[in-house]
Amino acid sequence: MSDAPVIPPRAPDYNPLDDEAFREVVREFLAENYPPHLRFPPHRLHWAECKEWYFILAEKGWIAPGWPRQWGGMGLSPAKQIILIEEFERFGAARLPDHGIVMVGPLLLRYGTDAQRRFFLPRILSGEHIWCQGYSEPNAGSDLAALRTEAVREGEAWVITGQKIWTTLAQDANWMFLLARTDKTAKKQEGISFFLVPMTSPGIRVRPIVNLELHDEFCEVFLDQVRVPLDHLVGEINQGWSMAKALLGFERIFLGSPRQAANALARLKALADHLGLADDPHFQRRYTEFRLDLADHRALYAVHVARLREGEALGAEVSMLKVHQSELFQRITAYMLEIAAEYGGLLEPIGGNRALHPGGLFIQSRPVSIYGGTNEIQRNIIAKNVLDLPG
Amino acid sequence: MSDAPVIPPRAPDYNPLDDEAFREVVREFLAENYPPHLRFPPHRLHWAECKEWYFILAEKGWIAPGWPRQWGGMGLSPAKQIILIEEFERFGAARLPDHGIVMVGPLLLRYGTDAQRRFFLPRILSGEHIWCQGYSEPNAGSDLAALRTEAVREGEAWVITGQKIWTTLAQDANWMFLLARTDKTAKKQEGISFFLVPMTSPGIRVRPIVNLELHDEFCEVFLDQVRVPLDHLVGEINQGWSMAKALLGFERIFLGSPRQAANALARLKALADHLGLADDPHFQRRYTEFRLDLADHRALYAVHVARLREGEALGAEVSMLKVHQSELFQRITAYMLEIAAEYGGLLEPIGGNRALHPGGLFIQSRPVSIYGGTNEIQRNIIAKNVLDLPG
Amino acid sequence: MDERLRSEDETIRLLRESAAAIAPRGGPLSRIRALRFTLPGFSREVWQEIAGLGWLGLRLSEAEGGAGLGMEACCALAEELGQGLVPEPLIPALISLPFLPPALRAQAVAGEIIVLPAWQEEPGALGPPRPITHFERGVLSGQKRFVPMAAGADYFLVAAAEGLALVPKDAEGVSLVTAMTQDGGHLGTLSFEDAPAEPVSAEPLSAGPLSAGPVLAAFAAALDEAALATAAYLLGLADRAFLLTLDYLRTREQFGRKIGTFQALQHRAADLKLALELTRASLWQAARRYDDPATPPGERQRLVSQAKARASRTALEVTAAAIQLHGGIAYTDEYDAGLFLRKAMVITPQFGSADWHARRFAELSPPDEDL
Amino acid sequence: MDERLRSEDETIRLLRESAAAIAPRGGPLSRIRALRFTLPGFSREVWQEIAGLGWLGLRLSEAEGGAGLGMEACCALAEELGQGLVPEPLIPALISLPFLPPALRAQAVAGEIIVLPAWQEEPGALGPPRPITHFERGVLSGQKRFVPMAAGADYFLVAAAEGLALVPKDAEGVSLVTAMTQDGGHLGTLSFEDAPAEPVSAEPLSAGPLSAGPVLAAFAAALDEAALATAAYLLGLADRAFLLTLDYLRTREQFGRKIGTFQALQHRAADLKLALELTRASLWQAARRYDDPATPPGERQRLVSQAKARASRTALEVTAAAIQLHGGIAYTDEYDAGLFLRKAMVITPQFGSADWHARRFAELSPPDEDL
Repeated sequence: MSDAPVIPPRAPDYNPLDDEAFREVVREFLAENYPPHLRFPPHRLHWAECKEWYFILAEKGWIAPGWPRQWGGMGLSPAKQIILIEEFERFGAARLPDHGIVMVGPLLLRYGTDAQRRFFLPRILSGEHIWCQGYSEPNAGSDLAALRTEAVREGEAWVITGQKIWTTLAQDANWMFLLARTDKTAKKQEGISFFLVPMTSPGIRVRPIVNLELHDEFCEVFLDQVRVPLDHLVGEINQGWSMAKALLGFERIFLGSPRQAANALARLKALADHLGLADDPHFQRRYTEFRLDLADHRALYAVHVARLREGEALGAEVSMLKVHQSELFQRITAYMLEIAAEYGGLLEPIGGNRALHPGGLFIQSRPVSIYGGTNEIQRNIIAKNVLDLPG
Repeated sequence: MSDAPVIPPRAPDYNPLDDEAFREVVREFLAENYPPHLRFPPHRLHWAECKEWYFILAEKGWIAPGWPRQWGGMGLSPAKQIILIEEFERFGAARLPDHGIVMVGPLLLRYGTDAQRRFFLPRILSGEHIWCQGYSEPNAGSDLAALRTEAVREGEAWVITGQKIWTTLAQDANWMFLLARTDKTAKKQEGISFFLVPMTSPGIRVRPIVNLELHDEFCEVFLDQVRVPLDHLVGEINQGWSMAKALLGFERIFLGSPRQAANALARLKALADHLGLADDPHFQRRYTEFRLDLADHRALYAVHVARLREGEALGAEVSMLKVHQSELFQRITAYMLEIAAEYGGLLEPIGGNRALHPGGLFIQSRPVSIYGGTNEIQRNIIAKNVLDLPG
Repeated sequence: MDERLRSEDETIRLLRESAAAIAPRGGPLSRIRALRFTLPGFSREVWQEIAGLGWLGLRLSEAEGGAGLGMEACCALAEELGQGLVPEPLIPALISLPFLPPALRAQAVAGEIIVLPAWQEEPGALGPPRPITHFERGVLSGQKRFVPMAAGADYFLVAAAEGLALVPKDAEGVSLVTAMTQDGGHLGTLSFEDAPAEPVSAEPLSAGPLSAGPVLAAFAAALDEAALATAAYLLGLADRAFLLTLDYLRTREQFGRKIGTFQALQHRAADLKLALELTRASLWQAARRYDDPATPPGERQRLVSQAKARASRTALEVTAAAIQLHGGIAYTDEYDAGLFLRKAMVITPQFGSADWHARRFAELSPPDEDL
Repeated sequence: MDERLRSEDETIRLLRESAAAIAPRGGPLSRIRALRFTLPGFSREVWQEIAGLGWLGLRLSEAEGGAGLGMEACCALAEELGQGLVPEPLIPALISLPFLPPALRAQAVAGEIIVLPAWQEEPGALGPPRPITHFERGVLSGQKRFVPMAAGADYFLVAAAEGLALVPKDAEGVSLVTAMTQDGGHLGTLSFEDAPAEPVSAEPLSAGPLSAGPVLAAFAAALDEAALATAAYLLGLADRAFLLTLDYLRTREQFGRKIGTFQALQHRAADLKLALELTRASLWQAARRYDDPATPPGERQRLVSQAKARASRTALEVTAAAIQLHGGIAYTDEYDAGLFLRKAMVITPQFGSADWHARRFAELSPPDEDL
């Protein structure tokens, strides 16, 4: 691939800036451009709610921080990307429907044809194509080897039938990338291929699932004889699993970011202030223990971020960050519920103050030990891949 | 077996007494007869240290509470036996080398020949024979199916070769009952038989093991071509495993007795008093939590004791009592260590006061989650036999 | 629960059986779902059935038109209601009944009117001993909070500093604001501005601690009974959430095996079972000894606090673990596991939080542990 | 530990390598066993070796005859000593050195004499700020407690209310009582009855808090450095207890399988690994920032407390779990796992218990968590 831009970058190259200067650029940009009513949203936002922010980023050329500049991205180094994400999180910027940016872009850049890249990448950048991800299935939650969705070749088309679940915001997407079995005789992770499927295809049905936060963030997607042309397969046939694994990028570290726990701890303090408990010796003790846990988590997180900055790849140790952060988050919210008493059962924040919502935060903290691989699976990974215990 | 006494009982039949009256009889007897210097011994006592107490009980006819009266026992109902044991524990009476009483007696009464009973039982009652138990082996800790000690028939003798471990006070015993493999082709628990072996036999070597309490409570016993006559096999050949299992009596409930945890909690309070912490709000909180745990443990223990009194058999639920009591005991001693600071590292009690010995108690509490089947194994049992989860 | 049933008497067995009319063991939860996030959040028809089954008179003496049953019976019933997540406010309603004038009581026992107690001012506390709501010269002023299912009441029995007063919901000077709860029910905040109310007994109600005087002492005991019944309700709901989880562990497959074969999940399940059995033992010990007339009042309170502290913790622990052990599916609102967690979040703090009861348990316990 | 080594500089790498002379990685513990329950419980020959390796001058400036290394180096060394359970009292000895008169210091750095600090009066506290031991008119009176390996010292550096004083062990009026510790070492209680002693510097030592005045401030900092080095020692010992356990899990068979295949044990091991990695991150963060001259003193103390609180807890957690994961064998004194647990029991509270450091961490932290 030559360096001549196929899609000209809209943003300057920030890599030469020093880290603090870049941080400042990001902060200023957010302060000046981020829609104030979207800060710290209590739920994942629908496309209709957040598209204005998507278009602002697209216009600025900041929508694809990790893509190469010749494909319209910012071409940021991992170190700079981490700074960008940290500042977005700290500011409370909403997470966008970013599967096109984070998954499809890198997939096509690495494994796609030039035609696929030229067709899809500009449409992701512009927000014309909004993507959702079809990996999980009802009987293959953490166990992708049990994937049952099938793609059968019929002449010049692949015909896909199956069912996907936990598809984030599928109701807002117009494209889906999915894994489907193309060789039923192959074992386990082999015989799986990668497809790009328009959500408007006949045979696709989307059913939103209301979650425990009473929000329709996830969907089931039913595929009944959905036909896609041959060029909607990405990369080699039967290589879908290895491609999917290779796409697990450094972003995984954010599953272990201290942000959720830090946020919860600040809210615990606010709750204790509200309840008049802040000087209670027992509260102080528990609060101190949580602070120590968070401070040490930050130190461990910093070790891994420093390695990433030095260009090292993330290993299985990242599972430790995820386990600790999710369980710390849950321990904090469980303690909030304990001190909140009747307030903990309320559906809405106390007195309408969004920072005082122990019950809501408790519920929000439940799935963090499930998604992205349950903590049981993370511990299996640590035992086998970090500790080298027998399988 | 007729009811005519083979060995006349020395003690009256206490079963007609009501429970409280019997409790009073036991208390009085202990107060008047128990050697004061043996109360609440810090370690399991050697035969030389505790035999005077054995002989007092033997003289009184109280040495075998569970044996039938016609064989010189007290013939106590399980309900009365529980009272007896509770009062002995409360008083701080030392545990005797009681394997002859608790294991060999019931074994022979149930599976032995009349000749075996007539030979061995009087000698157990008198303290002439002191027994130790040969179940565990170095590679069959919690997994008796992996038993390797072998008994081979050679003419009129069984020849036994192998190694036993965790044999309590083998150095004090003159007889050992053991399990040995008599059919190597049989699977797992089959092909194991029960033998009675004089410790004076040629080929037996005993090696005491110093434990973490720096006490030689356990031994390894090496058996090299040890010959015993054919009539030293008990019951049917190859039925040793089922006999051993059948001998697991109601005494198992005492693994879940609240006594250790209650004792530790009283010592925690004494330690806090000594350290001037008793009014510290954080101490009070932790102390209250332990008291709640102990109070609920007592309630659960009482449910099981009540079932035993009503003549029900103990099921796998008894594992729950063991898990909870042992971990509560350990949590209490860990907290003692936390508040004791430097005192927790001392080898001897603080100021020579045996009630103030956080480090010693911490060490003592370590093996309670290991012996009698590790807590991991207890949880397996609960999962499979109580909860009926798949294997 | 079978072991438990064996030792219960026939009356309690029949009572448990009768509960199946409203909350059949393991039955569908569609009625519960349909009532969520509505007002008043429960059904007056079901309330009539409850009355018809005689449950409202459960604790009243036969002279008062009741069945004169003890706390063992009351807890058995509450446990059944808990496993069915029944939203009808039976536990609070039982508090009020002994304090009503006979005519009103008859109506209430017949299910024609609903009288709920409004006693609480602080979160988590089974008090306060000195309410700041006042009842003077026949009018109420002040505020009562956290009244469960308040929108469904016809009258409130209000615990004021000067004693108990009865006030119709629609009386002048009474206003009710409701806040939805995570389980789909609600809590009410009642404000009184010179609201005309009736004293509930001829006994002169002097200012002072809530537990002074026989009427107020009886009211304090009624709160304790509600706390104990709430512990039973929590045990029932936690038990069922656990059974749901066990079923899932026995049937769900991942990685080519039933997930119930994974040792880490087995051990987690074993720990939850232990928590449930401790709760059960604690609860029935409290109920039995509560019913024993020889048990002194302080000891009753201590046992109630012991059981309620345990049940509150177990209910949250078990229902939260149920979500984790299920994985993703339990994070959908359409799967039932979430109903149990959300109910536990709401019921757990009611009639004294775990912390409050732990503190009272400590205060009522002898200073040293018996060695 | 490999990842860690990569980012360490050459000096530290060499220092770690030199530690193998005394405490080879994973080497036999027979020397350690032989010294247990003896007095003074360590070897003067090894002390000479330690001196020969230059470790006693590690933290002294080059002007003072030292190597001028920072806390990163000191912690790396302490970690190596911890994995080898080395009983020689290097960490306390390092505290004293900067305060000795030049001639005595030279002897001490050469390993000819051993000077241990006697600063403690209360268990668990890295204080007290106002000792009740007094140094007036050239004589010491009072008592100092918990002096590790005191029987092996030639001199004590005593922290009195009026300042620091130096006293020979065999001086008139000095008496030492030792108590054996679980690891086979001992703690000393020093009593002073008008014992003649030397002031340690020309700086006038006014009565007042220990941290007043430059000498006493330096002494307080030295205690903090000892606390941090102790955290490193604890990390080293916990790490090795964990490696011992992993080896056992990988090789021991039960029920026809390697026990390391049991998921419950795997998950327990994963949790211990996490605790160790949190400790490591916390420790090295503190050491690096301690060495950064831009770090304010309060922040240094906060980081030391954070690391020491974590290391103390992790060391006990990991060594106790090592016993459980091994099962019966680890309950024998002849198996090494117990050595690590017993050492952790003794070292964990030294230079401030986990509780004490957690409290100081809280006091030195900004009031609110940053959102």
